[in-house]
Amino acid sequence: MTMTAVDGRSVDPLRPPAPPTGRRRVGPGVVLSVGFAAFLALACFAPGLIAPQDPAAVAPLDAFSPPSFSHWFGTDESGRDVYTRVVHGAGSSLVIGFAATAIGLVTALLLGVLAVFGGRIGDAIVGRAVEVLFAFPALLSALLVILVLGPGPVAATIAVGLSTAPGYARIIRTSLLTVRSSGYVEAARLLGHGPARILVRTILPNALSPLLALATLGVGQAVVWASSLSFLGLGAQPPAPEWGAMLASARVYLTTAWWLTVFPGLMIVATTLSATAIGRALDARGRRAR
Amino acid sequence: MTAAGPLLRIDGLDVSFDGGRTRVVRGVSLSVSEGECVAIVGESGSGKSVTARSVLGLAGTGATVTADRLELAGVDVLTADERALRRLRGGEAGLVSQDALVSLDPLRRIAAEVGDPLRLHRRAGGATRSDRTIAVEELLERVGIPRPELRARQYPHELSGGLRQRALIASAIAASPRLLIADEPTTALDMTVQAGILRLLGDLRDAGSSLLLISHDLGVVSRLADRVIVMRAGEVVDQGTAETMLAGGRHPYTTALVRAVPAGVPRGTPLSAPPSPAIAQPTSDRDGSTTVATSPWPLIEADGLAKTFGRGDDATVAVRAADLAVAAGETLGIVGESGSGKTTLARLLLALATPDRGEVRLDGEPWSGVSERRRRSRRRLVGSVAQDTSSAFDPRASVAGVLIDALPSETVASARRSTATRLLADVALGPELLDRSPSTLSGGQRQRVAIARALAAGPRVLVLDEPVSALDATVAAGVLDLLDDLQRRRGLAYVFISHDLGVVRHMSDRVAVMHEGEIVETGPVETVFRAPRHPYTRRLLADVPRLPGQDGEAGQDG
Amino acid sequence: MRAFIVLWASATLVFFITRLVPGDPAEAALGGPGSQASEEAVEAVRRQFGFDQPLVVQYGIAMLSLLRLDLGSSYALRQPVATILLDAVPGTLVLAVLALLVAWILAIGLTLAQSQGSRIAARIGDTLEIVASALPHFWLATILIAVFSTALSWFPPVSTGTPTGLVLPVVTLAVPIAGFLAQVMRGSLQEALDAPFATSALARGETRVGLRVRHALRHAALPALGLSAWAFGYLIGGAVVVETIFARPGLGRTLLSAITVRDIPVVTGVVLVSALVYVILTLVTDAVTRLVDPRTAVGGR
Amino acid sequence: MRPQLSRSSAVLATAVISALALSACSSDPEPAATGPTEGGTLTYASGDAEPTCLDPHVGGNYPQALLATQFLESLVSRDADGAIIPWLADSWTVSDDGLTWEFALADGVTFTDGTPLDADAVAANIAHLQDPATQSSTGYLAVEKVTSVEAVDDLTARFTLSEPDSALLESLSQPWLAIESPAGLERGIEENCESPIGTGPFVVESWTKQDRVTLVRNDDYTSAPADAGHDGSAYLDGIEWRFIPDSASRYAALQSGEVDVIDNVQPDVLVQAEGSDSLVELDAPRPGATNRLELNSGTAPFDDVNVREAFIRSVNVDDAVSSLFQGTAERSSSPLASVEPAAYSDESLFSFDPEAAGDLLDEAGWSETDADGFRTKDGERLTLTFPVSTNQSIPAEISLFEQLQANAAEVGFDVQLELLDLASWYEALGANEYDLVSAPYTKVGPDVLRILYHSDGITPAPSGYFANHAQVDDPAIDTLLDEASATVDDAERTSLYEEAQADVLEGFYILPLYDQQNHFLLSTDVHDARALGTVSTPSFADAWLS
Repeated sequence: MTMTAVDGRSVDPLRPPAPPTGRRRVGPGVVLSVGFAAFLALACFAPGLIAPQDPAAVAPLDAFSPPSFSHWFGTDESGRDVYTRVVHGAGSSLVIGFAATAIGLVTALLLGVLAVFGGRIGDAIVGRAVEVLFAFPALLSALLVILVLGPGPVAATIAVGLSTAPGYARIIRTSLLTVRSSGYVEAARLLGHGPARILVRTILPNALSPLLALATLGVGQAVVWASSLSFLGLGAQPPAPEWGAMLASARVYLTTAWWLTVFPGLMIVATTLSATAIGRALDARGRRAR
Repeated sequence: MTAAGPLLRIDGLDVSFDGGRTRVVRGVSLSVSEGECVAIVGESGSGKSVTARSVLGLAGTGATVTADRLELAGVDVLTADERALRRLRGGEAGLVSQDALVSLDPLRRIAAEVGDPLRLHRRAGGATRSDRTIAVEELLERVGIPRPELRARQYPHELSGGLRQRALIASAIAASPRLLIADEPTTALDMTVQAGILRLLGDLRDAGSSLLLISHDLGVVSRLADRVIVMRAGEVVDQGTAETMLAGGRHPYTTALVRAVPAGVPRGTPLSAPPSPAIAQPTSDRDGSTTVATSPWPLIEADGLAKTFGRGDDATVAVRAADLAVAAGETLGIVGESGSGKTTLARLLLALATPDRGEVRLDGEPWSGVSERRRRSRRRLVGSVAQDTSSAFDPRASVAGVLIDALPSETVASARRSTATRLLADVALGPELLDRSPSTLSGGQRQRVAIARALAAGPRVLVLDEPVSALDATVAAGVLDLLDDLQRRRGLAYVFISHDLGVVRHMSDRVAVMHEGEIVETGPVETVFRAPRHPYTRRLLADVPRLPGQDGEAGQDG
Repeated sequence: MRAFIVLWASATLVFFITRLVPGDPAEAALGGPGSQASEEAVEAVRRQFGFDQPLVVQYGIAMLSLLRLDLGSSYALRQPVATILLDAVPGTLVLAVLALLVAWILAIGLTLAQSQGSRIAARIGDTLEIVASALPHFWLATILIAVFSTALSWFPPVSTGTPTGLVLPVVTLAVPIAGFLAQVMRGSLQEALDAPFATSALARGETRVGLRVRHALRHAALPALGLSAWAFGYLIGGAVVVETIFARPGLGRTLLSAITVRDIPVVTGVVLVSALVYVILTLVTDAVTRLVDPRTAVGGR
Repeated sequence: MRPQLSRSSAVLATAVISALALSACSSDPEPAATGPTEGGTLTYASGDAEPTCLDPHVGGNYPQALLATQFLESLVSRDADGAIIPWLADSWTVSDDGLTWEFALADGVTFTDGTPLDADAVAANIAHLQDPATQSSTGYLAVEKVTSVEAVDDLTARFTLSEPDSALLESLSQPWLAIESPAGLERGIEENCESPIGTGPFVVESWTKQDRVTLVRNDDYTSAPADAGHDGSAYLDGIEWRFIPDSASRYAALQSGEVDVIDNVQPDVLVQAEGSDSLVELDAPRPGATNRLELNSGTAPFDDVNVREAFIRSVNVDDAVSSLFQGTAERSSSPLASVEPAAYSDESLFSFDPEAAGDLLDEAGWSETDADGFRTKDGERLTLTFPVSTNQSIPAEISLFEQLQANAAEVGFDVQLELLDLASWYEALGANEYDLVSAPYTKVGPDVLRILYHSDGITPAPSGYFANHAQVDDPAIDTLLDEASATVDDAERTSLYEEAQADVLEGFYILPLYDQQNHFLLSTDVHDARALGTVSTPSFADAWLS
């Protein structure tokens, strides 16, 4: 009795699609991405090493200098060094990205577990809850959270996190269902293992491994969402050099000082690209292992 | 186009993937003449499918195909341009693959799939949609699909497996190709359906079509083929007329293939060669004479078991009123077609499902009626081996991990690894596999690990649900021998479920025939097979593809 | 029924979220912050809107008036919320529908272009998709305006009421979604092209183009179709930014300005409308999916 | 119709506040000799928030004033030198005790609904402003001292005051006290908000929310103010008043010719536009208060004058203003805009001197420094909360605050900038959760000082609103302001206000930054647009398109 329900709708927005070709080796893209990720890690934990200047130090008379040898990425409207700010901004940007993703995943996990192990009623409740959450588009729910908490990075992070939760919840539910009905979970039951042990030792580890890849993708998306909130004036607070906020404030000067927009923008895109590449590589490896 | 030469001629075909690193077909030569049926037989990985597909220039992406000669209907396939190839595909040679559920586009109606070749090859009746409708209905009728006007409008998933396969054949023959390539056309179909498809292919051959038949199953091939080619690891190892091949051929591999078919081989006779050393003496008569003492009552018994899924109009009765009992050292075979309720019965016995009515007793004590909490400590008495070995193991665990996890919790930590090694040895696997991931093992190895896991807990009953159905014949033979051996040494009670009558007959002491959730007939295996009482059993037996000299009557007395 | 539950749950959620909003709703109702309403006026409004009632009663009243399709009156605009929404919805709907269409066209084009086999094309397309889906709307809009309005003068940078005025906002919204759709489509297109039925089709003499158009594209479209209701929500969210930049009237701007002045009835209205749109769209995509995929019509066992 | 004056004389004659840029445009291809052309619709793009009600009586904010200037008129106006000039009122007299004012209204003026402008109409308008149901804020405050208005005859309105109000004329000149048709007011707040009826050069035809207000010419227009370029109806057929909130889009729309005039122009764009020969700049300094930081003297740490001075000495406003505003704004050191004749400034109080700032902090007891370099006292960090409204502060201003934040950090102030939306911002103020704040306030005349620095302004209204953000609570200042308000004599009044300003400055209650300034960019096709001398809103009554 095989379950052959091919459900086209079960594909979720955040589910990483299969790589375009059956690449097996670690491609140059992945190597570059890992390199960039290492750079980011350095920027997060020891920004002073690669950008010794003070990101908040203003020099009004040096404002709007284009990229040069002394200012690689130019300076902004207050004469602050854009390179320094971009490096020092990695931390707060990624904290938003990671924290938002973590909030989304944890919420989703709770929903997913309730759906799968809460019986028929639990599944129905979660199913509706996910639909309701889906019915609140990401930016809309973000604005609602801000309505309650007031603007700021914490609200933005929670908002972005919650708005990604339904997508993750669906994937987790599917993943949990697949794992729960798999031969090896059945085998564990037949060996007389208790439900708690099966959940913790067998189901969760296997159901959550695809999420690792997803999470890396989510981080980049969360940074992008948070930047939109900054654009609307509801995100990070100055002088924190958060990328989204930098991008949002630089937009005003686009025609006169392109470098203000381009470099933070490149960081966001590069982060998303490398996160995606690494995420896919992890996912592919996971699948191969399975 | 010449009537003189063969329709298909292959000389020295080589196919490789990954830029030549993986050679899957080496120096294969064969030919098919007009009206001839040639069969390629081989196990998985033998290169038989790739060979067949190369004929149509469809060896797959990344394939490198070279040959001294590869001609279809007088056209050189290797040098033909895309347009010429398209004329060949469907026009000169039609392809029927395994499992029409995925080989027909699930999103298109039967009419579209069957009518496509007419349109593509500008065949008569292909010009307009309405003409095609008529032509398609004729084709469907020709392949024996009742109510073609209804079926044409339906989608593949709405048809039964047999009808689907017929529709796939209809689409392959729509543009009247002279050659039909049938790649495992009956695999995964029930016996009775399989027989019908083979009859249809036979009819087509009789009507003048040439047939290139690809199968892993000598029994299937034996019905149709004029000549049989045996492939192994990309090479042709043996070939000849169907009769010579079925008699064992010239090559030892052919002999092993023939030998591995359990149909009619008496209980206890090893199917694999060389025989497992553990089996000292094959015994043909084992009625009540096991080496381990039988308990006074059956180890596992079921009384009036019934299970229905769904409710109201959607209700499906999976099992109705099943009674059975299996004693230590005994094997009860359960045979039936897909959907007959075999698997549900297995799940009821394993207490993975709760019966609506009736009761299962294990070792004389209630089993189905108690809470899972109370059942848990006794679960180790019942082991299970399932068909699907690919999802049977935690993807994150090694073989050692799988086995250690299955050991009783009181096993001393230091002894666990050695116990795992011993378990592997019990299923004839070496300790070097301990640290491998099950996913990297072959299907046969995986099934042995699954058996080892089932044994780890020290069970007295094993429920075996199609344990060898996914395995190649020679591999399956080894696993069956192993099971036989284990039963003898440990006095295990087996519930052995299979759709394959031959396997069941070989393995079982008693057999129960299931049909639509009901056990229609039960009794000692030879009694049931030789003198079936129920009409369904009779029909089932009639449809078994047999190797000449190995049919039911010939196997008597062993 | 399912749709109704989703709507009811959304309404309930919004009701309680808006009660969590700090500040006195009565003051918000009196022209919001910065106004100098007298104590008596605040009291009067409190009674008028029932803010002095227990929460449960307020909730009951709110739900009953929703049943009568009464969304209340805007604090700031002194108009029925329904009127405001009716003015705002068409603009956003046109924007979102067009953007979704364009996104589909872009995604299909990108997917087909990549499936032609060139590995480099696939890589470039892959990167493009990720970049596209990682572009913040406000950034993309700025670039588009700089290039197509300021430099090339092809399209107006703000809404003009003419079709040309729609081009840039639609493209801005469509590109990131196209990136998402293409990523999903490409995966399933490749799956379809690798499927046994593709081999069957080729073996019948089907052309490579025919294989894509008649077979694979439908399979590729399925998951993207499932994404469309979600994508529409994403578009409505994006509309907040895009409408601000391109000075288009619509739901997004209505919401943003309502939030700025704590105009709770309008916020509630916008959220309910977008939930309604989502629900309708889910029904539509489900119906379309059933059309395209007959298997779902029967309902998987 | 008067002959069109040459551009440079127009600046003098019509007292356009700043047609400086216009005059810079000597290469104007359209010499004034050709005269104005009738017809055409001007498109104006506003970056200010869209009003929620077009009647400036209701609430009363700047976006309403911008629009109302096009279709409503006030009793009096003000010219570029700050002198009050006749408008709907031809002349006025005030009794010696300053408690009775009589306004003689212009004859033959009708509202666009046909209602004649008479004394009853004036009375109805003041009553409307004072009616709590109108929810008037700005206008309500301005007529607080008016106890009654009666019609002496058809065209004479007599205002009776509870106490003398030297600011009455200045107040009445503002768009928030414009005179509307009484028939229009009677339609009720909802309808009147949609289309207020006045006597102005244009009439509200329709209002498409979030998009535009369509204004058409009032063909019967007769009531131009005394400083207008011409009498009679406008040259333009109408105005499309669009709301384009995003500054970059607004500028792009101007460049592409979608719109003819934009407001709220960013400094860098102004600099860029200087080089353009298709764009003209119109600068109009706003009256009333300067842009300034208010230091909350009501709570610690700014309850200590030394800490206030230390903060003011620690920041380098000059460099920040010049880098961010690139010459488009002048540094101010006065509480009042430089266009106010009564403005008093003292640069010496606001020089950048971090060392002195440090000493002051030591003196005030903030002598310890924590690991992050911030000053502490009794283990508590010297933290300043600075809520910023993203709806009211333009990006350059927010950048300015960031620079000040960085400056102050050098001395040891931990300035916490909080970017908030309008509602949250008001909430923060209402909850007294701020140490620094920048709140623009536009009002004609020096009386704005009373609103901003009189201790009466500390007590919040029930909605939490109050204007004295610096929480200046100084009896001496209160007395000066009360006296000035009651003094009719100009010179005496000015000197009282100057004294009050000096007290405010010397008490370090505020840090003046720069003059509030309206920056408009116009396509060169637009001629003779000007800003009114009242609150610098643009008027297109004389404007024409070439």
